[in-house]
Amino acid sequence: MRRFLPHPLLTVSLAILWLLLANQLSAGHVVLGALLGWLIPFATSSFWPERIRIRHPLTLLRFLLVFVIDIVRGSFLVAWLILKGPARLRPVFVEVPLALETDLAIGLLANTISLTPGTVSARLSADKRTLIVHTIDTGDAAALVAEIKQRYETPLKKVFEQENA
Amino acid sequence: MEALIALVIGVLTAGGVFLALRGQTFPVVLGLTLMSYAVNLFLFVMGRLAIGLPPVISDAAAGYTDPLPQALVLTAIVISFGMTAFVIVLALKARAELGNDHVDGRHHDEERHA
Amino acid sequence: MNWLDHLPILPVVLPLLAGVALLVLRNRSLAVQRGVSLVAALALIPLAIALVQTAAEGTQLVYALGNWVAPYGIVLVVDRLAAWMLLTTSLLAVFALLYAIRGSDTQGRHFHVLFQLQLFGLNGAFLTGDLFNLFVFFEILLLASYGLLLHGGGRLRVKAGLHFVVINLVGSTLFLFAVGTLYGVAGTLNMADLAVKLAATPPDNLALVQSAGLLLFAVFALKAALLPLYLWLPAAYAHTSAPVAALFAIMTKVGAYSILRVYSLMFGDAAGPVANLLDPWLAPLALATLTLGMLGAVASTTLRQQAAYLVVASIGSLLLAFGLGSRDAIAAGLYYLPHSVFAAAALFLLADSIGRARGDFADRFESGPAMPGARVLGGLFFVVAVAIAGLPPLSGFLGKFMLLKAALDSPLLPWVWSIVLVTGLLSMIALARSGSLLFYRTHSPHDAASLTPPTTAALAPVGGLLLLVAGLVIWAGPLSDYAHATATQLLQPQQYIEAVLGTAPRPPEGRAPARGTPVGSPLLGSDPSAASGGMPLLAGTVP
Amino acid sequence: MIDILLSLLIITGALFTFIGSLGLARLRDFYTRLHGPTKATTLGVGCLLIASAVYFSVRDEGVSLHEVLVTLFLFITAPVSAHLLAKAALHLKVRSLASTPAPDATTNPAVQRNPAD
Amino acid sequence: MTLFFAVLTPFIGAALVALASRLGRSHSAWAAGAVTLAAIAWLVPSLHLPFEGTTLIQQHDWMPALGLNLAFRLDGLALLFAALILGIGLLIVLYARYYLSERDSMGRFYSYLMLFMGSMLGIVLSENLIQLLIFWELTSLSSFLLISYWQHREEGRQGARMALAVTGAGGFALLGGFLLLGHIVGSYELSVVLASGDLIREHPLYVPTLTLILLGVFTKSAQFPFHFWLPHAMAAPTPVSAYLHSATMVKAGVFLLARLFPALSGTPEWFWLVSGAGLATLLLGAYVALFKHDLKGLLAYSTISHLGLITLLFGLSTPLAAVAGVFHIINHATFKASLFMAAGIIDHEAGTRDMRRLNGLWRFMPYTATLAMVAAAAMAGVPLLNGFLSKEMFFAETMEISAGHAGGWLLPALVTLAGALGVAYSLRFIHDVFFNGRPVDLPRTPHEPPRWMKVPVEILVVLCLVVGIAPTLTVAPLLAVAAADTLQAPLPDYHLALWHGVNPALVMSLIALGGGALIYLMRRPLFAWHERSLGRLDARVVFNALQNGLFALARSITRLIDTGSLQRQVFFLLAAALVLGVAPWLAGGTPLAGNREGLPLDAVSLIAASALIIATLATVWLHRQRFVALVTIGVVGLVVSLAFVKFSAPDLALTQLSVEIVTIVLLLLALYFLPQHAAPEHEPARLWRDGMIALLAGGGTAALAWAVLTRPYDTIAGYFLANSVPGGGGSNVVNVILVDFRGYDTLGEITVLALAGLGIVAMLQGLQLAAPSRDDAGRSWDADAYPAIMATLTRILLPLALLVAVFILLRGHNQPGGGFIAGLITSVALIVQYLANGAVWTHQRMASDSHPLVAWGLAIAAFTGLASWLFGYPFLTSTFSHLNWPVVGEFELASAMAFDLGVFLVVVGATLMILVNLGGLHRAPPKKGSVH
Amino acid sequence: MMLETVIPIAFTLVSLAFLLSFWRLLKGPDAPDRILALDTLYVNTIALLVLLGIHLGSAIYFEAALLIAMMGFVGTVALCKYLLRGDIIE
Ligand code: NA
Ligand code: NA
Repeated sequence: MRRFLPHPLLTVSLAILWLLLANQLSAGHVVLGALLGWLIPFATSSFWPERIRIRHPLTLLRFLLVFVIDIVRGSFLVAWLILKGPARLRPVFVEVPLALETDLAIGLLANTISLTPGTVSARLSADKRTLIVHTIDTGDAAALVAEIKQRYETPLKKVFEQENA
Repeated sequence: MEALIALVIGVLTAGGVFLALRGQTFPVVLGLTLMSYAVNLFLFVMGRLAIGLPPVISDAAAGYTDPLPQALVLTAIVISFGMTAFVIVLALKARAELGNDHVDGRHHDEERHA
Repeated sequence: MNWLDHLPILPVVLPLLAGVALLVLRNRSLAVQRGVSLVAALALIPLAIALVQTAAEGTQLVYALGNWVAPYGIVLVVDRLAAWMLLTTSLLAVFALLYAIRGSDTQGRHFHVLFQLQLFGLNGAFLTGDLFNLFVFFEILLLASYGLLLHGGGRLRVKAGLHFVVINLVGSTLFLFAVGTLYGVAGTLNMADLAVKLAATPPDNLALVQSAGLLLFAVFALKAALLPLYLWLPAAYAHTSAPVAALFAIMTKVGAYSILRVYSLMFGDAAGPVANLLDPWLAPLALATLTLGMLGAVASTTLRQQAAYLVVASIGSLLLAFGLGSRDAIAAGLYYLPHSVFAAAALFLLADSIGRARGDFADRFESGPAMPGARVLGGLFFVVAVAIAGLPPLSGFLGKFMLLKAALDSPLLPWVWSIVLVTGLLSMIALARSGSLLFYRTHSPHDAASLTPPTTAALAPVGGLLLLVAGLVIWAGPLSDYAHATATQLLQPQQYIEAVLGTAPRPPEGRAPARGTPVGSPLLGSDPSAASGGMPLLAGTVP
Repeated sequence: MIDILLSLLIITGALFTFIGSLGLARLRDFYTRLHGPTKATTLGVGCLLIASAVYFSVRDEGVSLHEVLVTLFLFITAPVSAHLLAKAALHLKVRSLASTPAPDATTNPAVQRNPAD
Repeated sequence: MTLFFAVLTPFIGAALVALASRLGRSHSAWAAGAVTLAAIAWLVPSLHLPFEGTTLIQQHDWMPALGLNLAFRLDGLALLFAALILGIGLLIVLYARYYLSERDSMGRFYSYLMLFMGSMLGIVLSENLIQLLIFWELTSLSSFLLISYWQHREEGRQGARMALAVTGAGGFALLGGFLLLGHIVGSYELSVVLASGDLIREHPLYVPTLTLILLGVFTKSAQFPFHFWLPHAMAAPTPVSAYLHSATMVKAGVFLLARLFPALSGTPEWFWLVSGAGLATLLLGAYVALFKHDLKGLLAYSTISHLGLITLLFGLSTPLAAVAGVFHIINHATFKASLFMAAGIIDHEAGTRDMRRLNGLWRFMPYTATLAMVAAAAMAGVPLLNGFLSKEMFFAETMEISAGHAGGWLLPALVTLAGALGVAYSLRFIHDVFFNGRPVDLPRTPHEPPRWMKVPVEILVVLCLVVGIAPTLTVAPLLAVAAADTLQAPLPDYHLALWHGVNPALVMSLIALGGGALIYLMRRPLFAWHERSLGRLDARVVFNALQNGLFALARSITRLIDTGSLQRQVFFLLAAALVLGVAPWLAGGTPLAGNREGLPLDAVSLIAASALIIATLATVWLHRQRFVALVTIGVVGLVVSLAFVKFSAPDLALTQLSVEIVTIVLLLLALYFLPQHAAPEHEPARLWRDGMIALLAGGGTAALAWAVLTRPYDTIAGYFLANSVPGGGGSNVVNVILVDFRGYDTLGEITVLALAGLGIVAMLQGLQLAAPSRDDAGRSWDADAYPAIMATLTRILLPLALLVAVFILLRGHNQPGGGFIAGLITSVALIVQYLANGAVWTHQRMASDSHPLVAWGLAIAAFTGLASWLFGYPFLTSTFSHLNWPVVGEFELASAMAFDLGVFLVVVGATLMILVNLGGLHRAPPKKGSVH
Repeated sequence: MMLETVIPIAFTLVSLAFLLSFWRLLKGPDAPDRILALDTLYVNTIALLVLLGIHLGSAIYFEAALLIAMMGFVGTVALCKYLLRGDIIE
C-alpha cells in the first residue's frame, strides 16, 4: 500500500485541488485529478518523506473552526486598532515556550499565531524550544502566552504528535 | 488612455536609457530591464488597447483584441529574460575578472579622469 | 511532399539537431563531439551548394513553416542572396571548426553546442522571410556568439564580451521598437507583405513608417558595425579566441545582409512614398566607416586588433557597395562579401599561430624573437595581407575593381574613388609595416623552447580559406555573374513578393492534418479585409 | 438577495484591504505595521475571492470554487511571509516600539552554517 | 594560350625554384635558368609575327561581363620588353649564382626573382588594361620581397616599404586612370584604347584620366618628385638592383608611356606634365648622382636621370622623340645592367662600395675595370657606344622642338647641362674607382671575380659596343618594330648612324663631353658646396616623418573615437537612433497624432500608471541603493503585468509575473557578490548629457507609441482568430500562434533560452567569487541558514505548485497558460526549495544537472516539427484530433501540445541551470586576487 | 443593480490601498518595510484582479490572481532570505 500510494492524504488533497483548479466536476477531470494526485507525490516524495498522520480528526476540525473564527476576530481587531490610531498601541515581544517537537506542528502553530488576533510569530529559537511572538497590543503578556498554548498548541499537539506526547 | 500608455512607455524608456548609460554593471542591468519593460509594452500596444476582449475564442465573447502582438511580446519577454540572465551572470564574471563592477573595468575614482 | 521540397529548412534544422545531439553527448569523448560537430558542419556545404544551384535558376523557393502560408505563417525564402550567404557561412564554418578542434574547443564548456546553434541562428536569419522571425534569429545568433566570444574567459575577453552583450541588448530593444511600429502601421510581419503595404503608405503615415525604417537601420548598422556603431567590434574580435573570431567574420555580414534584404525589398525603388529610404545615409556612413576602420588598422598595436579593424574597413567597403545601390554596385558588394569573410577569417587564424610562435611577444607589433616556421607563416601572411588589402591578383582586388567601376555612375564618385583608393594604400602600408615588424625585425630567441612552431593542422585551415579566395579569383566570371544576377533579382522585388505571397498551402492528402482553409485565394492574403473573415476583430478594425 | 450578499462581501473585502494598507502606512514601527497586511488584507482579499466565487457560481451554471484555491494559498503563505519579515527585521535590528528580545543565545553561528561548507 | 603560358611559367617556376633549393644551392639557379628559358620557349613560335607587322592577341574569358578578360598581346613593343626582361633576367640568374653568399637563401631569392619576372612579363604582354594593372601591382609586391631580401638589415626593410608605398600608391592611381580610360573608351582592351586616341583626348575626363595614369607612371619610373624611393631600394642585393633598375621595374613606367603614347599623347597637358617631370628628373638625377659616394647610389641617381631623359622624350610627343625614347630604353638597359653588375663585383671583391675608399682598383681587376669603363662610357654618351646614339637623337629632338619658340634655347641648354653632368659622374665612376691612387682601408684584397660572374657583364658590354658601332646591323629591326608598334603608326624618317655630320646635336654632345670633364675637374669646391646645402636633404627622413605622422594621426583619431568605453558606445547607439528616428519628421507633412478614437481614462489605470512612473523614477533616483532599486523595479514589473491583464492579455500577464520573480531572484543572487551601494557620480556634465538623452529617447518612444495608437490599422490578425480553432485546434489564439502559426519563432525562442543557460554554465565554469561574510552595514549574516518554519511550509507548496504547473501546461492551448508559464512555475517551485532548504539538501532529492531537460526539451520540440515530414507536410505542421474515451469523455490531443511540452522542459531546464549554477558560485574556495 | 454602485467604491478603496502600500514602499525606512509593502502590493493587485473579473464578468483573470499569490510569496521569501543571509541559494 505504502509503495503504491505514499501519501494518500496528499493524493486526495491534490485531486480535490485539481477539481478546484479546473473549476468543474466532470468525469474526465476526476480521472485526471486522481491520476495527478497519485503521480505528483511520487515526484515529490523525496522532498516530503514523512507521512502526515492525523490522529484526532475531530480535534482538528474543532481547531480549524477556532482558527477561522480567530482569523476573522483577529482581522477585525487589527482593523480596529489601525483605525483607532497608532498612538494607543502597546506592542510587546513575548516568548512562547514550545511543547511541540515536530517541524510541521511548530510551523502550523507559528502560522496560526501570525494569522490570529494581534500576533505575529517573529523568531523560532535555534533549539526550537521557544517562539518569539510580536503582539500589536496587549496588556498582559503572560495571559497571551497561556492563551496561545491552550487555544492552538494543545490541539496541534494532539493531532500531530500524540504518540510523542 | 492611449496618452497615458504612451507616457508610461516614454518614462520607462527614459529611465532605462539613463540607467543603461551608468558606469557600473548593476544599474546597467536595471536599465536594460526597464527598457525591456518599455519595449514589451510598446510592442503589446501596437495591437491597440482593448479592455475585456482577450483573444480566447468563445461563444460569449464580444470580440477579440489583436492576438499577434501578444504572441510577439511573449517571445520577446522570454528572449529578454534569457538575455537579462546572461548579462547578470556576465556582470559577475566581469566583477571577478576585472576586479570591480565598472563596465569598463575601471575603478570609480578613475572614472573622473577618463 | 518530396524530400527535396524540404531542402530550404535543412540548413536550419541540421545545426539545431546537431546542437541538441551534442548536448545529449556532452559527456562523451571529445573525439565523438568533434566528429559530430564537424560532420554536421560539413554536411551544410552540399546543402548550400544545392540551394545555390536551385536559386541560380532564378526561382525563389518558398517554404511555408507549419503549412501556414504567408503572410500569416512564417516562410523561409531561398533566393540567390540567401543561398549565397548560406554557402559563404557553411564554407567558413568548416574551417573555423577545423581550427577549433585543434584544442581551443576544450578551453570552456559547450563549445560545439554553441557553435552549431550559432550556425542555426545564422542560417535562420538568412532564410527567413519574416521580420519578427529575423529578430528571433538575430537573438539566437547573438546569444550563441556571446557564449562563443567569452569561451575560455580572461580579463580583456570578458570586458569586450560585456560591452558586446550590453550594446546588443540595447540594439535588440531598438529592433523591437522598429518592428512594433511597422506592425502597428501595416498590420503584418511578413517582409513581402510589408513591402506591399508600405508601398501604399498614405502621406499621413509617411514619417512614421520612415522613422521605423530608419530605426531598423540603426539596428542593422550596429550589427554590421557601421560608423559610429562599430566600437564594439575591435575589442570583441581582437580578444576572443581565434576560431571564434574567424567565425565572427560572418557576423557583421548578417547586418549587411539585413540591410540589403530589407531596404531592397521594403524600401527599394518600387516602394512608392518610402522608396530609397537609405540613400542619404548608407553610402556616406560607409565611406566614413571605411576611413576610420582603416585608420584604426594603421593605428593598431597587435595583429589581431589590426585584423579586427580591417573587418570594420571591409564592412565600410561592403556597405558602400550596397549604399551606392546600383545593380553593378550591389553585385560588387556581393562578390566582395565572401572574399572579405574568408580573408578576415584567415587573418584571425594566422594571427593566432603567429602569436603562439612568438611566445610572450604574442602578436604585438614589436621586435620579437625569430619565429619557428617563419618561412611558412611569413608566406601565408604575405598572401593573406595581399588578399585583405585588396591587392591584385586576389579577389579583394576584383571586388574593389567592381566597386570602383560601379561607382562611375554615382554622384559620389570623387568621394568613393578617393577614399577607396587611399584606404587601399593605407591598408598596404599598415600591413607591410606589420609584416616587416613581425617577420623581419627579429632577434634570436632567448628561450626557443617557449615558442610554439605552427602545426600543419593549424595552418591547413588558413590554407583552405586562401584556396577559397583563390577560387573566387579563378571562377570570378561565373561568380560575378551570379552576383550580378543576385543584384538584379534584389532590384526587382516584385518577383520575390509574388513568390512569397503566391504560395499555396499543401492540400490535405491521406491522413491530413486539419488545416483551416485560408480565407480567399492566397494572394488575397495581402488584402486584410478579406483575411479578417467573419470574426469580429474589435481593436484591429476600428477605423 | 445574492446581490446584497455579494455587495456586502465586496465592500467588506475592499474595506479590509484598504485598512490593511492603511495600517501599513500609518503605524509607527515595522513590527506593528506587519500586522495590517498579514491579517486585514488577507481577510479582505479572502472576502473578495469568496464574492467572486459566489458571483460566478450564480452567473454561470455550475459552482465556481477555484477562488478557494487562491484563498487557501494566501492563507498558507501570508503567515510565512510575515514570519520571515519579522525575523529579518529582528536580524537587522530594525527600530521597534516594543523592546526587542535578546539575540538568540542558543544559536551558534559555526554550527548553523551551510552544511555544504 | 602561348603568351598566357609564357607569363604563367615564371609564377609556377617560383614554386619549383623554391623546391629545387632543397636539392642544393646550385639547383635553384639551374631551375631559375630553366624556367626563364621555358618562358622564352613559349614566345619563340610567335617571335616572327611582330616583324611581319602582325600583332598577336590571345584572349580567354575571365570576367567577360565586366570587360576583364585574360588577354595577351605580342607586338613590337611587347617583344622588345619581353626580350629585355627575359634576356637580362637570364644574365641576372647566372650572375646572382656567384654573387649571393653562403648565408643567403638561394631558393628564396630565385623564387622572388621568378615572381618578379613573371609580373614584369605580364605587364608588357597584357592586352587588357586591368590585367596589366594586376601585374603592375604584382611587380610592386614582388619587388618588395626582393628589396627586403636581406630582412635583417634596417635599410632593406625601410627601402622595401618605401618602394612599396610609393609604387603601390601609384598603382592605385593607375587603377583609377585605367577605369576612367575604360569608361571613356568602353573597353579595357588595348587594341580599342590605342585606336581611340582622339576620343580620349577630347573627352572631358581626359585630364583626370591622364593625371591618374601619370601618377602611376611617375611613381614607378621614379620621376620627380616621386624619385626618392629608388636610391633606398639599393639596399637590395646588387643582382636585384641590376635587374630592377635597368631593364624592368622602373622601366614599367616608361613602358606604359610608350604603350599609351598613341592614346594619350599630343596634347598640351601631356607635353607639359610628361616633359616637365622628365626634364626635372633628368637634371636632378644627374646632379645628385655626381655627389654620391656610394657606387650604387651614383648608379641609382644616374638611373633616375636616364629615366627622366626617356620620359622627357615621350613628353615631347613627336614620333621621332618616341623612337629615340624606345631606343634609349634599350641602350640604358644594357649599359646600366652591366654597370650594376660591375658595381656588384667590386662590392663583392672589395667589401665596400664607398668611392672614397675604393681607389686604384685597376691594378687588382683590370679586366673588370675595362668592362666597367666601357659601360660607363656608354652611359656618358661617348661615341662608338650605344648611349651616344640615342643621346644624339635626344639632343636633336630637343633642338627640333625648341626651334622657333621664344626662349627656345632653354631646353637644349638644360639638356646639355644634364649631359655634361652625366659625363661628369661617369668620369667620376671611372676615375674614382679604378685610378685615383691607392685604396683606403679595404676589408679584403680585391681580385678578379669568378669566370662566370663576368660573363653577363661581358655580354652586355659587347652589346653596347656592337650597337654603338653598327646599329643598323644589330638593333635596327628590333627598334623599328618596337617603335612602330609604340606609335601604332608608320615610322618617321630616321637614320641610325654613327656619323650624321656636324649638326647641333653633335655640338651639344661635344659641349656635354667637354663640360662634363670640366665639372669633374672642379669637383672639390662643388662637393664642398653640395655638402653644405642640398646634401643634407634626405628623402628618407622626410618619408619617415610622413609615415610616422600618418601613424600618429591614425592613433590619435582612433583613440579619440574608440576609448574602450561602453558608455560611449551606448551613447552613440542611442544618439544614432534618435537622429535616424527624428529625421523623417523634420520634413513635415506627417501629423504626429492620427484620428483614431481612444479609450476613456479611468481612475484605477491612472493610479496604477502613476505608481509605475513613480517606481521607475525611484529606481533611477535610488539606483545607487541597489536593494531598494530592486524593490522598486519589482513594482514596475507588477504594474506592467497589471496592464497586460487590463488590456486583455492574460497570457502576457502570467508570463510577466513569473519572469519578474525569476529576474528578481537572479538580481538578488548577483547583488550578493556586487557592492550594495555605489558612490555618487562626480560628473554633473555627464549626468546632464545622459539625462537629456534619456528624455529625448523617452519622448521619442512615447511619441512613436502615441502616433501609432491614435491611428487605425489593418491587420492580418483576423486570420488567426478565424483559424485558431478550426486550423490550430485551440481556442487560446495567442497560444496557437505560439505553438502553431508561429511555432518557428517559439522554437527559436526556446533555443535562446537554452543558449542562455548553456552560455551561463560555460561562463561560470572556473569562476570563483569570494562570498562577503558581512552585509554592507557590517553585520554578520543571520546564523539561521534555513529557517525551519519557511523550510517546512515551502515543502508543502511543492506538490501544489506542480499541480498548478500541469494545469497551466495542459490548458494552454485553449485558455491562458502554456508550456512557458508552466515551466516557470515549476522552476520557481523548485527554486523555492533551494531557497528554503539549500542546494545540498535539494540536490539530494533531485538531479542537479538540468542539461538533459534542456536537451530533451529541444529535441521534443524539434522532432515534433520533423514528424510532419512523415505525412508529407512542411516542418512544424501541426495536427490534432478529438478522442472519446469511456468515463473520461471527449478530449483533444494536439501535436502542438507535444511542442509545448518541449517548451516546458527547456524552460525548466534552462531556468534551473541558470539559477542553480549561479547559486553555487560561492561554494568554490575564494581565489586569491579574484576580488578586491 | 447594487453591484454597479458597489464595484466602483470597491475599486476606489483597493486603489487607495494600493497607493498607501506604494507610499510605504517608497518611504521605507528599512528594507523589511519595503519588502512588506511590495508583498502587500501583490495582494492588493490580487484584489484588483478579482474586482476586475467581477466587473467584466470574466473568469479569465483567475490564473493571474493565483500566480500573483504564488510569485508574490516567492519574491518575499527571496528578499527576506537576502536580508538574512545574503546568499539566497546556498
Ligand atoms: Na524582464
Ligand atoms: Na675613389
